[in-house]
Amino acid sequence: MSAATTAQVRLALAPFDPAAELAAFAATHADAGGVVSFLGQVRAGEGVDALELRHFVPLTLPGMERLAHAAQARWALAGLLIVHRSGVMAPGEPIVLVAAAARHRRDAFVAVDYAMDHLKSDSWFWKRERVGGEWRWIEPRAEDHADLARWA
Amino acid sequence: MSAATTAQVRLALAPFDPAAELAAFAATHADAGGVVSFLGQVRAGEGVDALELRHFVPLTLPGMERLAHAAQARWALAGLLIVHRSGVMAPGEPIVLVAAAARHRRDAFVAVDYAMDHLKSDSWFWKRERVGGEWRWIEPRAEDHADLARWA
Amino acid sequence: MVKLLFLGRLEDVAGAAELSFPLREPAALADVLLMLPPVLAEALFGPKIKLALNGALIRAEGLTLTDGDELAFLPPVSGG
Amino acid sequence: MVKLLFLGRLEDVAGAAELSFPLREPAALADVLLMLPPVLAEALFGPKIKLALNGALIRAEGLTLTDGDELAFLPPVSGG
Repeated sequence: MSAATTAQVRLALAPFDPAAELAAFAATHADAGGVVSFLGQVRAGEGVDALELRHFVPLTLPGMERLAHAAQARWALAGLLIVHRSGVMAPGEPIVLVAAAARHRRDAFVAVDYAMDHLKSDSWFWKRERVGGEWRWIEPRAEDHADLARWA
Repeated sequence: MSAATTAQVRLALAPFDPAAELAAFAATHADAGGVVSFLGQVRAGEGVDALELRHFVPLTLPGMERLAHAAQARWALAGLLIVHRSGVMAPGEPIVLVAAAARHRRDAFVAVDYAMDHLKSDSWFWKRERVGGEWRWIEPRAEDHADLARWA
Repeated sequence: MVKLLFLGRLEDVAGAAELSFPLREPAALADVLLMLPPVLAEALFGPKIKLALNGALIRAEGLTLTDGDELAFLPPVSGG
Repeated sequence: MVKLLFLGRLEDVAGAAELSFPLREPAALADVLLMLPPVLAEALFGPKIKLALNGALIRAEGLTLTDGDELAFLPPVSGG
């Protein structure tokens, strides 16, 4: 299988249903044996009313696609799914879903971990939170860059 | 939160719906931010008509519960879900679902990886496959023991 | 009665998932195994076979069975 | 016309997501920035700000804008 045929990468401009996405992905890759996924959702219960992610059309989705192809080139995956929201989200809403199907589960674990580290700190999204009615932009964290350095 | 209140461990004697399990788990842990999951399913398309897992009532579920508590003691998890089938399964049917919710996604990744390595080679299940109408027992693989040694 | 349970591939060797038989007085495991077909006794005595007496893991050395006991023979696991 | 796009927190500094203005002849980026409020110009010129000209990443050094160009100012990302 070539990388081009097996990566599904989407920038979601409206809420998506991670359970439905995962069910469809797992069914498509019933020959793989194992599916690892990461679901990131807006944290509830911390006083954050809303979270907004902004993207830049010419760069954001192409960057996600390059990331998917890099992961597929590096590990033996039967399939890779990346869905990332942009826009304003409420607490509990999904932000990002990454899933990898592989014959050997270690490949799937590492590929999802890799994709998440890169989505968090090396993809074209800008994030702000609304706390008590006030929006504030989130600066990149040192921890994110340390995560990224693991793969260099 | 104590480990006792947050681990959900189940031995499923009939097919279960991983998507519904995950959706409920993610909703329960909306404050965690990240949910990592592993879904193992019976591989389709390899000539295996059926897979059977047998368990031993006095040991199997208690062993899974001890595993869950060990993972919770080792990493900072908001929640941990382990559902493992026993019985006869058709290709494409789910065998095992492990999900961990955590504030920091690295904890969730490692906890699911750890739980899977132990479920694969250090839990009380015996596996056989039916190929062309003939059942054959599956012996443990050296690879599984190598996976386990990572956590020693 | 004592009940012997055979897990995994041991069931195929035994031809049944379990065997029950009367036991008038306590008997050493080695003596109980002598009552079984040699092929089965050999399979049950392998170094990789673990034992559970009445649901709890136990060592084979010096094991004595008494009336009412349930002894499970557990070959290497291969689950998940 | 040239269009300047301000991503992330730069939108707050600029007070708008974009600014368009006429440009009769090609102009160096430094000269274009001189036309902006000093606070904004300073924010746009920071060492961590990346640039995309007509959707493609480009270096600030020696950059010249011509009529029809769209230049995006991209602060450090913090996504996912």
